[in-house]
Amino acid sequence: MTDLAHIRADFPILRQEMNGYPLVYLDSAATSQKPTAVLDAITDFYETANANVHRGAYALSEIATDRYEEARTRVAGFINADRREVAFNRGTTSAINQVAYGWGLYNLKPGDRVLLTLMEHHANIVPWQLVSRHTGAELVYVPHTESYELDLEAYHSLLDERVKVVGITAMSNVLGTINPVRQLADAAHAAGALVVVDAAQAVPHMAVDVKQMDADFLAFSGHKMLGPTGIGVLYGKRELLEAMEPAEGGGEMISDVQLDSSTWAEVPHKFEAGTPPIAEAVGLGAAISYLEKIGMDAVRSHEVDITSYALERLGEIENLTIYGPADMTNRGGAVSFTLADIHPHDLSTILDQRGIAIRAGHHCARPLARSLNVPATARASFYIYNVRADVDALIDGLHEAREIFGVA
Amino acid sequence: MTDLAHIRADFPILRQEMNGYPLVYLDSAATSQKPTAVLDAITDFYETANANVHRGAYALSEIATDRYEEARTRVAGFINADRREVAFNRGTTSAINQVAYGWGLYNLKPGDRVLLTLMEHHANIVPWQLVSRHTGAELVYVPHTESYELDLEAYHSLLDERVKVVGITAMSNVLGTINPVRQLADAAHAAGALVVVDAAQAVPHMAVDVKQMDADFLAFSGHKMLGPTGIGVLYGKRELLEAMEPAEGGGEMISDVQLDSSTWAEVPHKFEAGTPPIAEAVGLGAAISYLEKIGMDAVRSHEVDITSYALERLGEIENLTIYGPADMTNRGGAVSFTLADIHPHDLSTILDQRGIAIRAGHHCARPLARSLNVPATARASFYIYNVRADVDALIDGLHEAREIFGVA
Amino acid sequence: MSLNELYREVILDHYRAPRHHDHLDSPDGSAEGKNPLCGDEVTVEIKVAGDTIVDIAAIGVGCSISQASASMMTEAVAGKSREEVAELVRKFKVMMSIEDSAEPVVDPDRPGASLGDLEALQGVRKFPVRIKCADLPWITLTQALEQ
Amino acid sequence: MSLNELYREVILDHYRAPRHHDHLDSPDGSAEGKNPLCGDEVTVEIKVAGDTIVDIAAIGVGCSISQASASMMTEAVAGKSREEVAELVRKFKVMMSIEDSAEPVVDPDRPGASLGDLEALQGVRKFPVRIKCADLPWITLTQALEQ
Ligand SMILES: Cc1ncc(COP(=O)(O)O)c(C=O)c1O
Ligand SMILES: Cc1ncc(COP(=O)(O)O)c(C=O)c1O
Repeated sequence: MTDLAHIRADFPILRQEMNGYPLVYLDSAATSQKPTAVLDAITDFYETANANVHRGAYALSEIATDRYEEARTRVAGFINADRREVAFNRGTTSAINQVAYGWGLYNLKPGDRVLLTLMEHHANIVPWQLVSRHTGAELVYVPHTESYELDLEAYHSLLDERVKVVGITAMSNVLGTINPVRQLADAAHAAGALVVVDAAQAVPHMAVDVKQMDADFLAFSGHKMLGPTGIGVLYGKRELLEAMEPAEGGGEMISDVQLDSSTWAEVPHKFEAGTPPIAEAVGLGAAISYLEKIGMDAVRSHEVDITSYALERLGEIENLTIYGPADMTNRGGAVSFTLADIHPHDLSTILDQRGIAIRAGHHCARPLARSLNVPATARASFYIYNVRADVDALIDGLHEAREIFGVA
Repeated sequence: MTDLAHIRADFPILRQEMNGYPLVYLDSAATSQKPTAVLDAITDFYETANANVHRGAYALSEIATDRYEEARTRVAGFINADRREVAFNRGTTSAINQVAYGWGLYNLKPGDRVLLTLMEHHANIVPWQLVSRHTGAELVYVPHTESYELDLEAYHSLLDERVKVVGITAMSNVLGTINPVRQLADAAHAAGALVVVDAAQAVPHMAVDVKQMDADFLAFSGHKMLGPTGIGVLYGKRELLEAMEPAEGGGEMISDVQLDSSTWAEVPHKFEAGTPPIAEAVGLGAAISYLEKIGMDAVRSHEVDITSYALERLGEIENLTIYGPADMTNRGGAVSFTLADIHPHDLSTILDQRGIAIRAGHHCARPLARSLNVPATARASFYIYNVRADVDALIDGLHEAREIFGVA
Repeated sequence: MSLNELYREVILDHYRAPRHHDHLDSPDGSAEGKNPLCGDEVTVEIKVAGDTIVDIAAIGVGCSISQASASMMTEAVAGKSREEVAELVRKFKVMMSIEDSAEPVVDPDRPGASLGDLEALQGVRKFPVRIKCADLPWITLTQALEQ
Repeated sequence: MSLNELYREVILDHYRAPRHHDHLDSPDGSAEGKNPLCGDEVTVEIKVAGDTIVDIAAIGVGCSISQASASMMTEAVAGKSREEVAELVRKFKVMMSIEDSAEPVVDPDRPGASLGDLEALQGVRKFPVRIKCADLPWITLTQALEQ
């Protein structure tokens, strides 16, 4: 399914050389590259429409507000939400902190539990740790199976009445595992818990429908889905957002400010304190248009194709261990591996000399790294602009690493 | 001092027509326009250097990290701080919330007081209200005098041992008043309180030296100083940042994450949870270079010139009331006013028809609006790209408003 | 978009001398509306007898459009039945292009032709930022009626 | 920038068979260093008699560069005086271009010429992302010495 190959031309950075080789960018799980359409939308906003939003009674401000709100509508449509259920913020991390401080800080108490999976990114762990310090709630983790899937049995047995929040990554940024969010959410709801979905890896790579998932809250980042840095989304069910307190306070999120207390603006504005990331929202809107033009099903099948090919080729290398499901039905395009006793950091340096960018480390998921019992893994991750030739380059580079390290 | 007139060519949006007139943008206190140099820096970053920062062991990630950290160094130099004292975030609002949640939530207790000025923007009020709900601390306000300056006598008498934090705007976004931060900080420190300076209006418009101010924390936004939206700065004295807890948790701000608690990365990274606004930091760096090339003294004297001229011309209009100091020695380029019984919102509409963008409302400072006893004011605010002809256009528009409303 | 279309004489008159501008004694319904972004505020109070709005007051602060709209609304509403008021609200929203209507607009330049004095507000339609000013008292009235 | 300059035989040898890799009994000083971004970790333990580092251990996990640097460091440091170690640390940092030096560099291609085996690490200099890997054990040693 290399029929996406032509879109590489839309990504200026891919024309670049790195260490004398054409750039082979295999780190889209960390951040994606940006098509010209997104960069143009941002520049165009600043050159023709820039003003602060929701504030001015003049035409330019109205134009800016319209563009900003159009982006919200676009985001809402993309995940099948109502536009009032979509609040902009800085990124996934920021969005989850907002839930932790806005909902957790007000509702958790000693004895309560926050149930997380062991494959969570730090973004869905540390905010709950911080809020636990203030509330006395306790964190509990669901392990994964030997085939790198969530241990459903353990999940169900941990899901008792003490659990008030369940935090789930929709797609692991290390293992690639796609979790059965709907099934997990049904059980959580039956147990009386809210479900916070970290969709930082899911939304960029597959069709996500918040209603189908029945997520209570869901967070993702613009920069991982062809959009700019500095923008993220918190989705929340309308009635939950309405009941929830804002985490951050400031301008634009208020209805009235008295000396010792304030009342809040309507959702979603209540969750957008201060000047929002306006041009970034516009850029994210353009990224979504771009993805919608391709179609999320085409995005997913392109990634299934290239990831299958990567799994196959990596599987041919001796002493190479892959951490993640072998089957494409429940995994995305992030492939973590180790090669013999070569440290991932060394692999990364060797590949980098061939212009190939992969990640090495714990990928902001140390609890998972400990459970896998590897201090670090190498990770190649794919997106719409990657082609099979990128996988071939990776494989060649790994063979060179074997030679350098004298690995059989 | 119209020798900045040539720089108008650097701002593409100023070539635009609005309602058939050349755009006269007099709302820079809400957000500034952006020069081409800033837009180019952002696009160039995405086209040649885009990767996540502090994460990759490959060359592209190192290039991205260097550009991001260069921006930090530039910001630090601009306000005379050490680079480890500069944390990036979403904006002034976000930065002050970080102090409220990171310092206030851990250190304030019932009986403690937060002393604010009545001219604070909601950004330096609402976060303290939110944190007071959790800590039981109390908010107290320093009024202003009839000449729109801070009431120093009241300040000193309110500054007792109960006060743990003093929040001061360095320059009011409504009155234009420049507060004597150093003097206020000395008194606050003598009383054992920390000083949080809202420099959202000061840093864009005058030379700010955190050491000279002796600010403990200081916050400002990129978008008001020629930079992009989605980026702001929290400055904090090194030892305070080191002792302070992070407000947000997530990736990149940790040293280690265990299941139930974590340890933090070194300052300033501890305060930068998740993927930071990377391209936005680069854009802010370019904005600072641009401002430094002009020189902050030249920026200030240009604004003194144009604001004096505006005050003079506005003063000629009958029944026009200016809210703010008459003298340029302690005021910036934000000029709030009302004209007879014409509502500011109506003034704004009438001016807008002539392509003139001003703000009407409470300017995110309702406690101040109440103390001024006006539900709304009109505000014209100036920046480096404004010229005297912009003031003339404003005056002509106000005369039309008088005619339409039949004001003598 | 001429400012004269917006600031008609009758609007300025209502702005400066708002009708039904005193609080009612023991109203049957009341609601407060505000537009936090521009600061417009209006309180609507109603007295109902049977199905009829026998008295109404609108007290507020804000721009000429919101205050004139409130004042003109009180005149149009006083003495009308709930049903007539509902129809008035609907027509007003159609005039402001807040709601679509299936009815053919007889004269597109005068969509408020059937609204009497209120027609003076139809110039607001061409100033989209100001539509919410004109609409504020009507939203608030609807809330007061729902009580 | 050839990978052969980075991954010299001696580096891979130290990586695979690290010297002084067992914990000391009751060390006089110890420190833990880690590089949170790539996960390298090293613990340095020292035994001091008078002014001399009589024994040293470096135990850790991480990439070949950090672990080889740690291992080679233990060999270079064992038996040296505090002053000699300080000079070694300084020379190492100069070789890595972490610190500037006023001394003329005799051979710019071999800034580590005076460092014996450690010279093998000078290839790291050309891989800026990896310098902090090589430096980690040395920072940790300095901390252990300060106790
Ligand atoms: C004095 C002052 N403080 C704080 C802010 C808030 O800044 P931001 O909206 O960028 O967070 C503003 C601008 O709106 C301001 O003028
Ligand atoms: C699964 C997952 N969650 C959360 C994040 C954090 O996203 P951000 O850094 O944009 O806040 C990431 C990416 O780093 C991720 O992969």
